[in-house]
Amino acid sequence: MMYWLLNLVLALLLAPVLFGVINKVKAFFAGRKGPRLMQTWYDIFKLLRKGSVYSTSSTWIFKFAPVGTLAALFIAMLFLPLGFCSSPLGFQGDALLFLYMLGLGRILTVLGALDTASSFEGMGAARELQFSVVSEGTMLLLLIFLAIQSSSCELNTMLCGRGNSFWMSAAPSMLLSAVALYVVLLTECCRVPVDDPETHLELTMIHEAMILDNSGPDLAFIHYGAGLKLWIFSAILTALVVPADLLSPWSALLVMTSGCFLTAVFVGITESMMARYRFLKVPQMLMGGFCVEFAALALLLISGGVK
Amino acid sequence: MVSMLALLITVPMLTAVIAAVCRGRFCRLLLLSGSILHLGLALYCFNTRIDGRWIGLTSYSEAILLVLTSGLYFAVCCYCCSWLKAEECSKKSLWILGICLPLFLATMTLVILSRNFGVMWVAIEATTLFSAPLILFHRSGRALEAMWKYLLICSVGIGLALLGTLFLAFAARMGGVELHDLRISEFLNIKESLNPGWFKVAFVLALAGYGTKMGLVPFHTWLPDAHSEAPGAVSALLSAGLLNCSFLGVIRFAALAPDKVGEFCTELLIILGVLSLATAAFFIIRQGDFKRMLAYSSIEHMGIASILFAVCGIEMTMIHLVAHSAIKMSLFLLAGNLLLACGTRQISRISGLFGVMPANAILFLAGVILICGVPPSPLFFTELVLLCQAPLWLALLMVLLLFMVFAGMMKNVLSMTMGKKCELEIHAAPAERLIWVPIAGLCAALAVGIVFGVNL
Amino acid sequence: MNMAIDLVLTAFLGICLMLSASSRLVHCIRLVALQGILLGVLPLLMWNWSKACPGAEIWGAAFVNIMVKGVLLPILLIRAMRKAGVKRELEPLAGYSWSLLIVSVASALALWLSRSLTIPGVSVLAIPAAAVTVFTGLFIIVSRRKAITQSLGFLAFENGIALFGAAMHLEYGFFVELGILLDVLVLVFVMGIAVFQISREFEHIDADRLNLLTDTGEVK
Amino acid sequence: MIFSSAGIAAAAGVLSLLCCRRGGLAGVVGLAGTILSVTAGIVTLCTSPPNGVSLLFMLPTLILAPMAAIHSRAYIKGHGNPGIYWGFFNLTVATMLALPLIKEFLPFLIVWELMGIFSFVLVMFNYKADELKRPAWIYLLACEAGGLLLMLFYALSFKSGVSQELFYAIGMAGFGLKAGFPLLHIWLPEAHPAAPAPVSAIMSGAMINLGLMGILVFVFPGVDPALCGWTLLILGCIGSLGGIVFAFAQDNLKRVLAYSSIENIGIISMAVGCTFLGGAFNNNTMIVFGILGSVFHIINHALLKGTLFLGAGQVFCATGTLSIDKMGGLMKRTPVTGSCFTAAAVGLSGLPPFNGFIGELMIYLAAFSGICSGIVQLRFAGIAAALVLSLTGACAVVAFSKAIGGTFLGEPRKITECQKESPWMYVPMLCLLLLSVIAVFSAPFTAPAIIKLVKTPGLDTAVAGAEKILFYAASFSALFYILCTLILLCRRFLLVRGAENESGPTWDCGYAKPSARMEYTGSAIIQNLADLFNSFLQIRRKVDEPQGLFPSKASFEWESPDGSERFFWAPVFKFAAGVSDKVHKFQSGYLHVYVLIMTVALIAMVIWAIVS
Repeated sequence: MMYWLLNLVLALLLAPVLFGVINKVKAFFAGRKGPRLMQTWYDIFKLLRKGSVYSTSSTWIFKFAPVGTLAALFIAMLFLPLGFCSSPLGFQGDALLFLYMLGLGRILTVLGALDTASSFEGMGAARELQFSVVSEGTMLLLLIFLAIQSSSCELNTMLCGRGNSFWMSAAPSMLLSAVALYVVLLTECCRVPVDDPETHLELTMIHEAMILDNSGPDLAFIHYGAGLKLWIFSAILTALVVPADLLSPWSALLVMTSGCFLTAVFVGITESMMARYRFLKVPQMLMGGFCVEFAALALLLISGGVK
Repeated sequence: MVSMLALLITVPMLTAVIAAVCRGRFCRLLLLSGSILHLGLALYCFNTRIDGRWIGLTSYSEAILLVLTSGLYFAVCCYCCSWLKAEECSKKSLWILGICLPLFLATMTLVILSRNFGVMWVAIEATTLFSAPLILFHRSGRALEAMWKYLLICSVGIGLALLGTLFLAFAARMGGVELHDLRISEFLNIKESLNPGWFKVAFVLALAGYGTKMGLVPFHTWLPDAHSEAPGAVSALLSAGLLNCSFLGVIRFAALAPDKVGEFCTELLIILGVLSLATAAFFIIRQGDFKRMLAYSSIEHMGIASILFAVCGIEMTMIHLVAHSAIKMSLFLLAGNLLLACGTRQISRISGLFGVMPANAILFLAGVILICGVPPSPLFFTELVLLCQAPLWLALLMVLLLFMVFAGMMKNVLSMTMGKKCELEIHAAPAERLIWVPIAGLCAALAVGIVFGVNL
Repeated sequence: MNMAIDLVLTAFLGICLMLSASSRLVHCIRLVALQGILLGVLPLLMWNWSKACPGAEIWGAAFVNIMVKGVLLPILLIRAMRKAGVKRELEPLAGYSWSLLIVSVASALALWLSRSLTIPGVSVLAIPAAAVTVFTGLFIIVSRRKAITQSLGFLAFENGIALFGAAMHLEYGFFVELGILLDVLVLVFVMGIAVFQISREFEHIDADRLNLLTDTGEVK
Repeated sequence: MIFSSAGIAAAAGVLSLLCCRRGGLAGVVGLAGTILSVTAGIVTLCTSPPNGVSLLFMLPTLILAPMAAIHSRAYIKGHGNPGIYWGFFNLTVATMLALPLIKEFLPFLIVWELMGIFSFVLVMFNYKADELKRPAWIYLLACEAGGLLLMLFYALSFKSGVSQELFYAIGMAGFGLKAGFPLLHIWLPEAHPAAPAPVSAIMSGAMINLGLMGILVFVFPGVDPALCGWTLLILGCIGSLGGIVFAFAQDNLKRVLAYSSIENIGIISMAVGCTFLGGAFNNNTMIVFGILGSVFHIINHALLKGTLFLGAGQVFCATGTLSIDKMGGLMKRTPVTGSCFTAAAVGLSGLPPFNGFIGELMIYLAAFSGICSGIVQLRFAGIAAALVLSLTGACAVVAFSKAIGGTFLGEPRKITECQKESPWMYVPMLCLLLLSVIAVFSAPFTAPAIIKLVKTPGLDTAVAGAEKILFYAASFSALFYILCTLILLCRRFLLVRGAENESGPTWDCGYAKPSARMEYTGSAIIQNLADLFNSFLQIRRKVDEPQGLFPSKASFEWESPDGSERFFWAPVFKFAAGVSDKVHKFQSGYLHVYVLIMTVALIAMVIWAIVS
């Protein structure tokens, strides 16, 4: 229990740093020095001190959206077996609460974007909604995959309680579901093949477009939320991939954080190697992720790697 | 007691004679008094059971039909009193109405009371003769054409019925029994010894003959024209009264069927019933004229009645006929009101009646819903009992056809009653006063439905 | 005695053939009248005089029959024809040669079919004659254009039915016979009035042009 | 005593019908009647609860009827004759209260068809509009077809030698028509936009469930559970996916809500399907979660859909139109309605803080217990159910964000002036929302009562598990509320020291004067997704591109009519019309043809008589 809390605090602190790592990796590939690791924290503190400008056409939804998204992401964080020790708050069915908390965060961002009556934010919202349909389907298939393996519906047992043998018995399907999860991570956290965070051309933005009009503390909450979301997905990826039953608590903590940073590095590498997909190809990639996960599930069922 | 029954026939004849004499002056008064007298007499001898040589009242169903017809006639006369004030018609047609309506009632009563096949045939032929001039009330070309077709087709049909009666007598002779006059009770007790072959031909001819008057499909062609061209009151009487009497003819013939032939008769009745139900359904779907739609609904219900008679027997048929007559009478009277107000029978040109004449529109919609057999109406229960006892293929087919009829009628009625007011100038005031008799008709039907539903 | 009956029955067959072939209306009316008279006479011929002379009822029925069908109906029809101003049936729907052929084929068929049907006490010609008369009546209604010819066809149809009754020696009571005759009389009377009004309303009495009332959707 | 609530409602209905001349009195009588009947219903339920499933199906009516009554007091001002409205409103409520309590089939069938007729009168209440003819006709046809099929169903029980499947199929079709199963749902998107908002609130909140109740009470007792489970599951999957995909493609706000009712009834039938499958393979957890899922979803759907429809009613009264693309910016003019609508929409798409999630969580757990049970059939059913549920949840998010974004957020598009919202209308919405929040927190306590109601033995261990889960779910929803208030408070007081918030036009990347026409409309939001599903939606587009150098006008219109109606029902009706046109030729008007037909028929009958 104590170790889990430690992991939680660590996650809350290090989440924005992941962006720093990604930017550093991209800079390294581009031969640049790149922004500081803690740049996101500095931005957040700067923004927290600023006043915010609210558009005349926006209502209370615009003000509530960032707050709601942050709260949702924080609650989603509580169920994850951070540091490979099971979270005290986990219960049978918390995987679905996790999935739907992400959904709640998404709808609040979308409504906040639509509230400003600006065409770019509407465009971002429309694209976000389109991708969310397929990515949520893939996430659920992943949960089914884990449920079949661990025959339970609790995130703790699903991710950590599967014992070490699952790599031997179901290696190909594990690999496929890791790839599918990576695709979902790229979509949910709006990384390059789906959406380019650094672009200044509003027409191409998706996530950035939705938060165009936010300012001051709201923008800070949003950035911090984005960091949390990246941390959540990388934590799940590491928990999925690393069989960490035999580790001692301290080494487990180390493995988890390094796993998250490793994912950040991997995201940075993919960003520097790939350009943004054409807008019509993104759904195909998402459908690809969905089919990969479906294949993993089918493989698991047929190959009988089930307890 | 036979004199009481004879009185039932002579009273309307008397009113007809008086009306003829005074050339249509107090025609309304005469009509009303005759109908009240006739209704009183009918109620008085409701439960007398007597079997005279020519006329008599033997079974419960005939008593019901007698009271139904005379109650119907009374309702139509009350309607006529206020309707004739609103309808501007020539003295001559008023005179013809005064004569022919009571005679029409007299002949219908004779049909119900007759205990002799010959007398029944003469009475049915006489109903045709006396109802033909009534169709001519509006003196239009179309009414004339309707009357000519009515006369010719019905007379040919009734001729076949006479041939059927002769064949029946011949079947009795071939069966070894010498009969002098065609008394029904005599035929009933020699029922078994009738020659089956000849009886089948006799039944076929009688079914064709009385089926023409009843509106079974291959012989129905006169019915839509006659019922839509006649004025509201007359078509109500035609549709609600006359069809039941002609159905009585078929019932009396079928009652004679010896068991060897019984199965053939029910099969024939079912086939003709289903045929008329199907044809009426297809004619109602794309119907452009609301009175013809009601006429086809009569054909449909006569089809259902014949299937009911073949499958479930006489009691269900009686309830079906009573309910159908009550609702159809009020529907035709309402249709008369609509025609009086809008001047046209084209469904496409009428719309928005709820706004203009709400009382008539609501009653018309309620009537059509009831005639399509929706629970409060007794037709729902009879159709339900029919579905329970009919074979599977018949039940499936009937449900499909009933749905088609419902779809067709509701589309027409809703397009007339709902929507914005149409460009026709509608003088609704007179029609709105004429709604009391239809209301009584519908309430009577609902009462029958509730009473029958409770004890089902 | 049955030789006379057979003579009457063959006369009926002849009348049917002539009816289907003649175009002049007055001629047709006289033929139908002749049918009526023969019908009146037939029960008397059928009565076996040896046993007893027929009662007043039989005489009365025969007399009324002859008077109504032989005399009264033709008068009514001729008056209606005069009022309607119609002399002859110009171009009927089925053509005279065709109708003659059809009626003769029908009578041949009736005769051939009924030879197996031997009924005691009834001459073999009775049923075919009645059947052919009924068929001719219907055929005239279907194939002729003028309204008056159609009512004539109906009368022939009615005579066919009466012939069947008389030939089979079925008596169904004097009052019923009277009622039937009264009905037919009133019917023809009403048809006469109807024809007169049609001719006044439409200036023609062609039944096939009387087709305003249809369901085929297009409003005439 | 049991039928007292229905009796009072019926009496109130007849009374207000009688005094339809004086509108005001009718309104008072009607409203009082509804509230009285509902209190009587609740009293009878508390004192002597009828056993079995029927108690549950009375609950939505008892909740929605008073709310809709209060709403319609303001809604029907100036629309039509209040006497008729209140009369038939109470009569419909009476039939809906009486239906769950009737046990034998024949009286049930009679009250069932009466309900159809009374609600039909309500659907065609504002009869003045010409375009109302078709929806009213379609609705009446659906009721009548359902009634006829149920008559046949009743008749089949008397016949011997009838195959079990046919008996089962006709019963399912008869009740499915009212419940809105996939192919039989076409009356729903037609009737709801046409009906007054409070009526469509009752119809979709409470009346549709009665269809499902009919199936549970009358059709299923004789059939083996696996077959029932699988049919309901498959129908539920098709219905929910089809319903929600069409929902987000609609432009009319009430059509969106109608299709979302189809989706929700699909989810409920999936839950019931899982229960029966669990029962067939006696997997206790699946049964418990299935029952809880369907019960919670029925109640939650009634609460939330009622709020949404009342909100739509208020929008219609305020702006006079229901087309999402024409409206916009209503949150500023009708704030309370807007917020309630948003909250209910978020809840109905199954997202956590509200009770929608409780129902969906239970169904997910039923599916997952199927997946983890190891029985192959259950596993595939569980995977199918879970996958379809998540896809429908995602699409529901799309549909409702379009509905909220299009109508309430942003700047007003074509409809600029809008009346003030009247308290009569948004007070019921607030009560329903309050009830749904209470439902979240009362779920753990009501769960054992619901399971006891169904009285299947040996479920107590699973019930304890379910209770614990519900307790957790409720606590996390509470946590979400606390966290939000916490963050808001700290943002309000701790962070902002002295920096005040100004307001200005939306920063639209340098556009000087952004106008409302530049805004993303509802149909634009879902245009990408609509293309994704186009092979299923078959959207009908009417485009005239701008021609010439200086194009004078260009227009783009699109609509997505109901798929099953366009490709299945319309051809069937057209074929019937074609056949009837051919049959009409027989009544050609020629007397000769008529007599010829008669003679031919006669000869045929005589020959048949001689031969047979």
